[in-house]
Amino acid sequence: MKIELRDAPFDPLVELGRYQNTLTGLHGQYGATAIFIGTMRDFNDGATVQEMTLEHYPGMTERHLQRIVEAAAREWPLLDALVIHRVGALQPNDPIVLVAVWSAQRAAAFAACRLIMEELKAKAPFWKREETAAGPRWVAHNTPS
Amino acid sequence: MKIELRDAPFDPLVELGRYQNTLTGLHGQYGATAIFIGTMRDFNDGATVQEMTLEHYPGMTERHLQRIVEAAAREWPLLDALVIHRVGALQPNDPIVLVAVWSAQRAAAFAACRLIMEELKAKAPFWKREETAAGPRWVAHNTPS
Amino acid sequence: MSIDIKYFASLRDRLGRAEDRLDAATELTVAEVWAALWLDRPLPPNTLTAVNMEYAELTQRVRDGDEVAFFPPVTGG
Amino acid sequence: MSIDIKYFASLRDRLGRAEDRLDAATELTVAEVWAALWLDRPLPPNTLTAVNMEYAELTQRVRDGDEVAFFPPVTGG
Repeated sequence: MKIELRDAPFDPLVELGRYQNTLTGLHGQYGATAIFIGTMRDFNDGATVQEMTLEHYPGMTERHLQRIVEAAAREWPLLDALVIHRVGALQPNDPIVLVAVWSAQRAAAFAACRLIMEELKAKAPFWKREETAAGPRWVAHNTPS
Repeated sequence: MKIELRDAPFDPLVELGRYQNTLTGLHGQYGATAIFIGTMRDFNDGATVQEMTLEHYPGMTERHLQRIVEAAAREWPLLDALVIHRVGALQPNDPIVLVAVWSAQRAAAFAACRLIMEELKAKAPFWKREETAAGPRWVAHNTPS
Repeated sequence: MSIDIKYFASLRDRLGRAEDRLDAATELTVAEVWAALWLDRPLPPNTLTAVNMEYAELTQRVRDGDEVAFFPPVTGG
Repeated sequence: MSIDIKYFASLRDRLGRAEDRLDAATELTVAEVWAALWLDRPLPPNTLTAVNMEYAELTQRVRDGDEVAFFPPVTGG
């Protein structure tokens, strides 16, 4: 299980491959890997977004990400999980977040991946500031899903 | 949108990266990529599985995979989708299936990825034969999820 | 009227062949295609049927040149 | 009693600072910490509060050395 904040661009597929390569002890055990990648769009809420800054609360953010993943692992039989989240300045098409979970069964993998993303959006202390043609603005709230 | 059958091992992350590299026209549009990878386990239904053979119905399988992805794209606002499914002889830890969908929104991406997997499991004509210590056996049915 | 028949997976193994061809004088349903080939051997429970690569009911009518398939529940993914 | 206070994101921008320190003679709740610092300026609606990096209610008591944070709804992911 790994939770990481990154202050520079990362390639989710490279990270995923690298992490999965360390899971040799689980070979043959996981039948299902569910993955979500959040990527920066160049539009939001009716405006073109040129750049975005992701602020966080050092210490609290990591603690809550950890707790969210642990809660998912209590609810579903997970074999492993990986969460990477960007902070700092992002450009459109930059990955924001990667969530991956490994399980024997697809139902657990899908549900846990979804739960981690929803909890992360609802509770992990991150804040987005967008640069638009009309100047900077803070994103007021996440859309519930 | 791409649907493919493969008769040799494939690396889902490499395929995913390669396909996403062709989606430059969608840069900045997709905020959510939901991915599922099904991998061969070395156990099933109480027995150790040494090898597996995936049979399909050439023509019908491709047609139904195509239809399943199109149905998901009618139900949810998808920007693109990729489905790769193995046929032939597999070893434990070999990828069986990759489903990836790109959307502006995470709810659509998660739901479409899930829907495609469930429909694929329920309707796409594939059949698994497992090699166990007690000899070969056909998997009788997929677990509903 | 000539009909191509295909069997897959465990059903093919049980029947001992993958294909059949049926020449029929009259129009048949999917169920009648099975009966014409296998006489009093009943269609195994849960067997799925397709006509021209589309899932079909046992009551569906089969036409000249159609491909009829019989197979067990699918187990992909 | 000394309390560290942190502000984040739009709230920090609006207040014009990221941190405060409060020396209090008596035990305070989170709401009283805000009131002690900002007098009659009400806590903006929807503001979230944390004590020592755990989400906290406005009625939670703050102890010597605690870190209290005020911030807007989170928007990560």
